[in-house]
Amino acid sequence: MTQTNRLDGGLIDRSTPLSFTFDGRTYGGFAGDTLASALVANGVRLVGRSFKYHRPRGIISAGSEEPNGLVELRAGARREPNSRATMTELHDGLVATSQNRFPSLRFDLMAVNDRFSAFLGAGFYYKTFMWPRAFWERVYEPIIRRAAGLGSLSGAPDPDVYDRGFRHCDLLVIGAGPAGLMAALTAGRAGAEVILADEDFRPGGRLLQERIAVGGDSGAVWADAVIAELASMPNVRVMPRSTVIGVFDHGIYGVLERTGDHLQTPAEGKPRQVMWRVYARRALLCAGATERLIGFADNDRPGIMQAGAVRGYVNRFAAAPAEQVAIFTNNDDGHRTAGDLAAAGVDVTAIIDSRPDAPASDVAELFAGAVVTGTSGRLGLGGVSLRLADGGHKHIHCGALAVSGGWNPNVHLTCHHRGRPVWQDDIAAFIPGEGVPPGLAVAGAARGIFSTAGALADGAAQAVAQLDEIGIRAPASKLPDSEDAGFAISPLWHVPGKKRAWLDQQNDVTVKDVKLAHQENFRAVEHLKRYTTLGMAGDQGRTSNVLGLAVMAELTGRSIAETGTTIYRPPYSPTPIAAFAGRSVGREFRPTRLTPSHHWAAEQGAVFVEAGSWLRAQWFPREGETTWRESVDREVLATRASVGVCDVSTLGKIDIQGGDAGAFLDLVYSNTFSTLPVGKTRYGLMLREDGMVMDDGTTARLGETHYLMTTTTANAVGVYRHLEFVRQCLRPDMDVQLISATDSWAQFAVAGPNARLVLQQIVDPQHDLANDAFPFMACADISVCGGVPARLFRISFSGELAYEIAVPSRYGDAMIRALMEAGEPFDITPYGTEALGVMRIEKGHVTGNELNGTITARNLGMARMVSSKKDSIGAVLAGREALVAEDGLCLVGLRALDGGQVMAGSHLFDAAGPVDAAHDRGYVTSAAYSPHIGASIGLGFLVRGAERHGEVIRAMNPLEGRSAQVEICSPHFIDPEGERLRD
Amino acid sequence: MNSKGGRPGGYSGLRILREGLTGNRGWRPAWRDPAPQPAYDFVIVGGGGHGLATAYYLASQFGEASVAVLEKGWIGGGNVGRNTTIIRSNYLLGGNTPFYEMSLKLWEGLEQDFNYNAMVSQRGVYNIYHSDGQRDAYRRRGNAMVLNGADAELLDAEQLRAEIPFLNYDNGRFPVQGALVQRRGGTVRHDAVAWGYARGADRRGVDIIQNCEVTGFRIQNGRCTGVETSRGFIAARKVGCAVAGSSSRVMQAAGLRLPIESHVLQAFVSEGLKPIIPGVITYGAGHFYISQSDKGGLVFGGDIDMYNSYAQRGNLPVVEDVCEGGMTLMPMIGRARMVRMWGGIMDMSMDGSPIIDRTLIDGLYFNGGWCYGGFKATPASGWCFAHLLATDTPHEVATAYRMDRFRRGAMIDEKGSGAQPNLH
Amino acid sequence: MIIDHPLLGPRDAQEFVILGDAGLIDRPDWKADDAAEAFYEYQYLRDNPAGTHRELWYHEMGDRSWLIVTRDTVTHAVLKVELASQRRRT
Amino acid sequence: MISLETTTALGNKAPYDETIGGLRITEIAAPVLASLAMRRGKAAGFKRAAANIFAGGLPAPGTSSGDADRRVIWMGPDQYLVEGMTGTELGAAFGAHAAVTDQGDAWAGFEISGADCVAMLERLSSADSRRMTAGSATRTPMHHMHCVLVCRKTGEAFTVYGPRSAAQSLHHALTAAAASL
Repeated sequence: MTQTNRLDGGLIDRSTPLSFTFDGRTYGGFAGDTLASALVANGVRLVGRSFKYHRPRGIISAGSEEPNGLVELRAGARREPNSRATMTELHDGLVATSQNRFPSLRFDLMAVNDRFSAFLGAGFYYKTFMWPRAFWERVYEPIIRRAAGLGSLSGAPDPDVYDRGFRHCDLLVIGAGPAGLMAALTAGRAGAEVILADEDFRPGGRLLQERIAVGGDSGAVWADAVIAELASMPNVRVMPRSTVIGVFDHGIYGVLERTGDHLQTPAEGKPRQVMWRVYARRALLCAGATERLIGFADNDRPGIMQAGAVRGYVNRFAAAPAEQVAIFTNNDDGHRTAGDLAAAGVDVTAIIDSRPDAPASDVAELFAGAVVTGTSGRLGLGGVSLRLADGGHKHIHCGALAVSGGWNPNVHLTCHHRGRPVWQDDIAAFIPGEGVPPGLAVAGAARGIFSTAGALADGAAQAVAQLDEIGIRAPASKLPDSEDAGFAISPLWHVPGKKRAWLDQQNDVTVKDVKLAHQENFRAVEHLKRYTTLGMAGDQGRTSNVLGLAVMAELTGRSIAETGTTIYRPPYSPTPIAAFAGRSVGREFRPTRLTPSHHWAAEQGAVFVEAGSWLRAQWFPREGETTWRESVDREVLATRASVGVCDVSTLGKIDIQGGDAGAFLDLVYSNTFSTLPVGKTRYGLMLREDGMVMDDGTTARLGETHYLMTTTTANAVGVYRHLEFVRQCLRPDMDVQLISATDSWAQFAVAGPNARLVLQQIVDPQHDLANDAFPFMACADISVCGGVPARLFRISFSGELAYEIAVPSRYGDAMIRALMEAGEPFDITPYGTEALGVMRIEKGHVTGNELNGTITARNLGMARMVSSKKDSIGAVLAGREALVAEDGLCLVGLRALDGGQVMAGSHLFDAAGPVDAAHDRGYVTSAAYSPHIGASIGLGFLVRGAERHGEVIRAMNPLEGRSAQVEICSPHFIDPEGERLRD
Repeated sequence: MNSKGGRPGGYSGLRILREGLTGNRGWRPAWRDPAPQPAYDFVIVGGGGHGLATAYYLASQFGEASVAVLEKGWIGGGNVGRNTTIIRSNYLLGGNTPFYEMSLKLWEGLEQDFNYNAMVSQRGVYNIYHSDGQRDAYRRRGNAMVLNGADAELLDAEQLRAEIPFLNYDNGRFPVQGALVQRRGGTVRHDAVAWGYARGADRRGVDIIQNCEVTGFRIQNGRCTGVETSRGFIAARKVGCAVAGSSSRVMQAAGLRLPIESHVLQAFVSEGLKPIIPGVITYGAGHFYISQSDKGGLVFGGDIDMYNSYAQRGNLPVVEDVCEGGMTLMPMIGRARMVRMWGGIMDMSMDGSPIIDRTLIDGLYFNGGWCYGGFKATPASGWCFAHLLATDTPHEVATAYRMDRFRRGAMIDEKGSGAQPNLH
Repeated sequence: MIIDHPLLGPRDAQEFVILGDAGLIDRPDWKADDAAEAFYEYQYLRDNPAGTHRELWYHEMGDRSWLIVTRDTVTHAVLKVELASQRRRT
Repeated sequence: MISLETTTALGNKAPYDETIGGLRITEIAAPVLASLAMRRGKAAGFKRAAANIFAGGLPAPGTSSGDADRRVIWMGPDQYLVEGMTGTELGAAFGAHAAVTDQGDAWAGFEISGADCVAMLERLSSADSRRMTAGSATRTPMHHMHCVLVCRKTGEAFTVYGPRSAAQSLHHALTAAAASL
C-alpha cells in the first residue's frame, strides 16, 4: 500500500489513513483525498476505457468536468455507474471498479474497435445496417447496444432514501472560490440571508489548488478563516458538497446536497442526498473556469491532464501525476504549473509553449513556438514528440503531460434559460451573454476575470450590487491582497496531423469527425453536436465544445463568434434520478386516504382496492370461500335478500350555502335545484361547457340557503375546483360559499328490505323513519345512539330500499360496529366495492366507466334532464350537430346468452357481418356476473341502441380471442319501475 | 455504386468500407444549401420532421418536381430533434387508429425507402395498468387496435413479470396488474429521421433552404400566392404549413385563429448505461415513460408543464413528478444520473388530436395540433399532407382531422378530457 | 415558477392548477341569437400569443383563489396577478 | 341503545405522541374546528360579530388572530378556520352574516415542538417557516397533501393540519422528516 507518487505537504489529513480498492486491488489514501487524487498518489494512471474505441484512458481533471475518470462506485444494490473519481470523496472501505472493458481494464477485447476507426467515424451507423431489414433488431442493434454505454446499473432497487427540501434566501452564492467567499462574506456581514453552495467537500475552489497567497496567508488558510466567520453568522448557511444543478424560473434554484455520499452507507433513516429547492431573491454565479485541452495526435493517453489539475493534485493533494512531467501550453498558465511542480520537487522535463514569444522559464527547458505532434505509450504516456519552432522534431520522455489550452468561464448556469454566451477574443473564450436568467449575476473567473485579486474584488462588488437591487445596503469589505497577473493567450485549438486528435474524450469525438461533419454539411453547431455527438456526454462537453467549434470555424472560414455555440442545459452535473423523486416513492408515491371504517374492515379480513387516492374494501371473504366471486355473489344476494352495509364516505361532499345557492346549482347542473324542497334530495347531472357529462350525484337541500352536493369519488377534487371557477370567475355576484365536507363525515349505505329495521335501532326515537314520514329521496339532520349528530338520506345506489347515514368521522369506526351489532338479527352483511358495482350495474346506474368524458346526456338517455328553460353549463354546445345525430351512441343493458360472458372493453357488432373497424357499433363499459339474474350482464354504448332492445348482437374481444352473444335490453335489469326504492 | 445503396452516392456497408479505405474523402453533403428560387409549385413552411417528410413524399410519391422547404433556423431543430423518439399506433378512436397504424407501417419500411438508417427499433411499447377499470379501458383500446389491423396484446401481471421483472410489483402505491403491449412499437433515432428525409428529398430535387424565416403570406383576393421571407418573396402555387409548436404564431400572419395552445413538454436523458430497459414502458398511475437509446442513455419523460409556453424549457415540479413516477415503477433506476433536461413546444389542440386540412384561404394548407403525437406520426403526416397538397382531397386515413370538427362537435378526444389543451 | 399572489405574496407555482386562457371568464350569453357560434369560439379558439398572455390559475393547495395571471409565454415573466373575483370585465 | 366512542384521526383511542431526536410530535385528539365564511353583502355585520368574539378581530392573510382558546386562521378571501369553537357556537354568534360548517372531523392535527422544528419543516413545505412568527399561518402542500401550517412559538412550536382521511400518510411524512435530520 505504498503511495508511490505521494509528495510532502498538501491539504490532506495524514493522521487519518484510509484504505480502498480499485478493480479488486487495495490501495491507501488519506482523509481529504478524492478517489482520483488517491489513485494518482498510488501511481495509477489507467482508470477506464473510452466509449467507442475502448482506448485506455486516465484522469484528466480534478473537478466535475472529468470526462474520463468514470468508475462504478460501491457494490451490490448501491452500485453507482459512471461516478466521477474526481468528485468522489475518499472514505475507508470505498470500492471502485473500472467500466466498459472486457475481460479486464488492461486487456480489453473491444479495443479492436480502435483498429477499425476508419469505418467507425461520425454517424457511420446512419449509413449501414439497413439490409436485410430484419437484421437490425436481431443482429446489428443488440451488438451496438452491448458495446454502447459505460457503466451498468445493479438492476436492484436503490436501498437509500432521498429528501427534498426548501430554503429561502436573499442571496445565493454559487461557488466558494475567491469570488464566492468574498461575496458571501460581504453579504453576510450586511445581515442578508445568504446561502453559499459549493460542489466540493472543502470550500475554497482554486485557492486550495494554487500556491497563491491571499492577504499574506496561503489561499487555503484565508479560505478557512472566511468559512469560520461565515459559520458564525446565523444569517448565513454554508452548504459544502452541494451542487447547484439548475436555474429555474423566478429565482428558483435546484441544489443537490450530497449528505451521505462520503460515508460507506447513510445512517438509518438519513438521506443519501437532499434536493433543495432554493428560493433566492438574487444569486451570484462564482463557478470559476474550466481549463481546455488542445487537440493533437493521440492526446488521450493516460497521463495527459489539464495543467491546472496537475497543480491541484500537487498542491492540494500532494500527489504527483508522474516522476517526469512535461508541459504543453498556449498561455502563461503552463509556466505557473512548471513552477509549482519544481517547487514540489517533481522533474519538469520540458515546457512546450506554442507561442514563439513565450516567456523564459528558470525551472525547465523551454521549447518556444513548438507543438506536440504525437504521444507514445500503450496503457500510459511514455513520451511526446514535438515539432520545434525551426521545424525540427524531438522526442521527450515523460509520464505525464500537463496541457493548458486556455480557460473556459463556467457559464453553464447562465444558459439555463437558453441564454447564449458571447465570444471574448482577449481570453479566447465564451463569457455570459444575452439571456442570463433574471436575478442571476456572474462574478470572477466565471465571467472571464482570471486573476485572484480580480476575482476577490469582483465577488465583493457584485454582492454589493445585487443586494442593492433588493434594498439591502452592504458596506464594501476590505479586500485582501493577492496576485493580479494578466492573462496572455494566443489560441491553439489543435495541431494538424494525419492521426486522430481527440476533442471530446468521453464520446470519442476527434478532429476528423468534425471534418467529416463539415464535409457532409452538418455545419450548424447543433448539427455538428448531434451528428458527431460532440459535447453530448455526461460532461456536456465542458472540456471539448469550444475546441470542436474552433475546428468547425476553421473549416468554414468563419470566426468562432460567427460560428456560435450550443448551450448548456440543466443539470449542471449528472444528478441521480432518485434525488429528484425524494420521499414520494413506493408506497408513499402519493398519499393514501383511508375510510373511517378501514381499521374495522381490516379486522374483518377485507380485501382492499385502490380507488383513486382511497383504499376501499373490495369484498369481505368468509371462511371457506375460495374465489372472490363467491364472496361478492354472497354479499349481493344477502343485501338484496335482507340488508347490507357499505362505507361510502369516499364520495365527494361539498357544503354549499348562501342566498344564491339554488341559482348557483341551476347553473352548474343541467337540471333544476332551486325548486327542490328543503328536506329533499335530487339526482343531478353536471356537464362540462363542451356538453359532455362531467359528473353526477345526489344533492340534498338541508335548509333554505343550504345544500349538500355529493360527487363521484374520482371527481371530488375536480368538481370542487369547477364550482370555485363558476363562483369566482363566472358569477362573483352570487351569494354562495363552498367548503369541502368529504373528510368530515363517515357515511354508510344501509341497503336491503330490512334496512329500515336496522336503522330504527340506531336512530334516536324522536325521528320517525316510517315510509310516509321519511319517504324515498328524503333527507334530514338527525341524531343517533343517544344524541350523536347525524345526517340521514333515503337514497339508493343498489336499487333496494336504502339509506345513507352519516356521522362525524370521529364516530365512523364506532358507527360501523354499531350497525353490525344492530343488524345482527338480520344477518347484516358488509359489502365492498365489487358488490356495490354489481348492484349498480343491475340497477343501470352509470359511473366513471360510462362517464368517460366523451359521453353526452343524450348518450345516457337523459337528454330530457338538460333544461332548455335556464342557462346551464354545457347546454349550448351539447346541441352541436354531431352530438345530436340520429345514429349516436345510446346506453344499453347487455345480457349474455347461453352462459357466455360479457367483458368490459369488448366492441359491439351486429349479429352477422364482418368484424372490423368499419362495422364497429359500440363498446361495453361495465360488466359483471349478476347472481340476481343468473347471467353475465353489462352496460355499454351502442349506435341507435335505444331502438334495438331485444335484439341479439355480438360482444367481440378479438384482443383476447373472446366473444359472446348478448341480448340488448334496458340498462335497468332489476326493478325498472323502482318500487323497491319506495316502499 | 452498389445495388443496396440505390442511386449513386447511396449509403451501404460496402460504401463505408470503400470510403474507409480511401480516407473517407468521397462523402458528399447530405443535402445541398441552394439559394431560393423566385417561385415553386409547393412551398412547405417548416423544416422539421413533418415538413421534410411532406416534401419527400411530394417528390417521391406524387412526382412533384418543384418543391421547397423553408426553415427559419437549421433543419430538424424543432420537435423532431427534441422528443423521446417513440413510435406506436396504440390509439383508441376511429379517427386516429388507422392514421397511426399507417404511420407505423411506413416506419417499418422507411430506412430502405430513403436509404438512411434511422435505427427504427421495434422493441415493443408496454402501457402498464393498475386497476380493473384501467384494464377494461385498455381492452377496449387493444380491441380497437386489432380491429384496425394493428397488433396488440393484453398481459396480466405474471405475464408482464416474465418479460419485465424489474418493475415494482409488490411495493408500489398502485399495484402493477399488467400491460397493454404493442410489440411493433418502439423507438427511432429522432435526428436521423429529419436528416434521412432531408437527404432523400434533396436527392429528388427538393430545395431545402435553411435560415429562411417566413414573415408573412401574400394573400390576394382570398388566395395565397406565396410567402414573404427573410430572404425575400417566394411565390408558390400552394403553401403548406407544418410548424407545430409555432402554429398559432405563423398562421396568425394569415389572420387565422386556431383551436391550439402552445405548451412545453420536458424530456430527460441519463448517462450511457449498459442495456437494461427492453422496450418502451409507460406508467399508468403517474406521469412517466422510459426507453433506453442505442447509446445507452435512459430517455424518459412525463407530462407537460401545464402552463402555456414558447420557452423550450421547463421547471422543477414536473421533473420531480416524472422521477417520482419512475422511482415508484422501477426503483432500480435511482442511481442512474440524469445528464440533460430539455423542453419542446407542443401544439396542444382542443381534443388532443391533430389537424391536416385546408384553410379558409385558397392555396394555404395547415398541418399541426400534434400534441405529443407528432414524432410517431411523421411519415403518415408527411404522406397525408402531401396527398392533400397534391390532390386537394384528404387521404382516407386523415379524413377526421378537419379544422371544423370542433364547431360540428366531432371531436377526437382519446383522453376524454374535453376542451382543455393541457389535459390532453 | 413563482406566482406573486395578490393577498399572500410569492408562492410556488406548484401550489396552483392552471386552467388556461383568461378569456374563459367572459362566458357568452346563452340567449343570444349567435349563442352556438359564440360558445364555440369561447370554448375552442385561442390567441395563443408568444408573449403577453392572460391566464387563469387556481390556488388549489393554498387559499382556493382563482387568479388572473398576466405572463410572458416566451420569458415566463409574470407581469401582473389579480383575483378573478375582483376583475373588471374588459 | 348502543353508544358511540370516538377515535383519533390515526384511528386510535389515544392520540399519538412521540419524541424523535429534538422534536416532539403530538396528535391532536379531537380538534374543535369550524369554517367561517362571510355571506356576500354581509360584511359589516360579519366584522362586527367577529370583533365581539375574537380578540384582535379578523386576521389578515397569512396570519391568525384571537387568543389561546379561540383562534381564527385566515384560509381564503372572506373565509376562516376557527379553532376552539363548534359550528353551532359560531352559527349562533354570526347568524345570517356567515356560512358556518363544522370542520373538526375534516382535519387531522399534529403539534410539532422542539429546536429542530424549522429544519424539519424545511424538508416538508415550501413555506418559509424560518421567517414565520407566532401567529403566522399558511396553507401549504406537504407531500402532495393540502395542509395548514400554524406557527405557535417562533421557531419552536408549530401545528400542522392535514386531511383527516390522509392522517396516516401525513403522520408518516412528519416522522420521516423528523428522523432524517
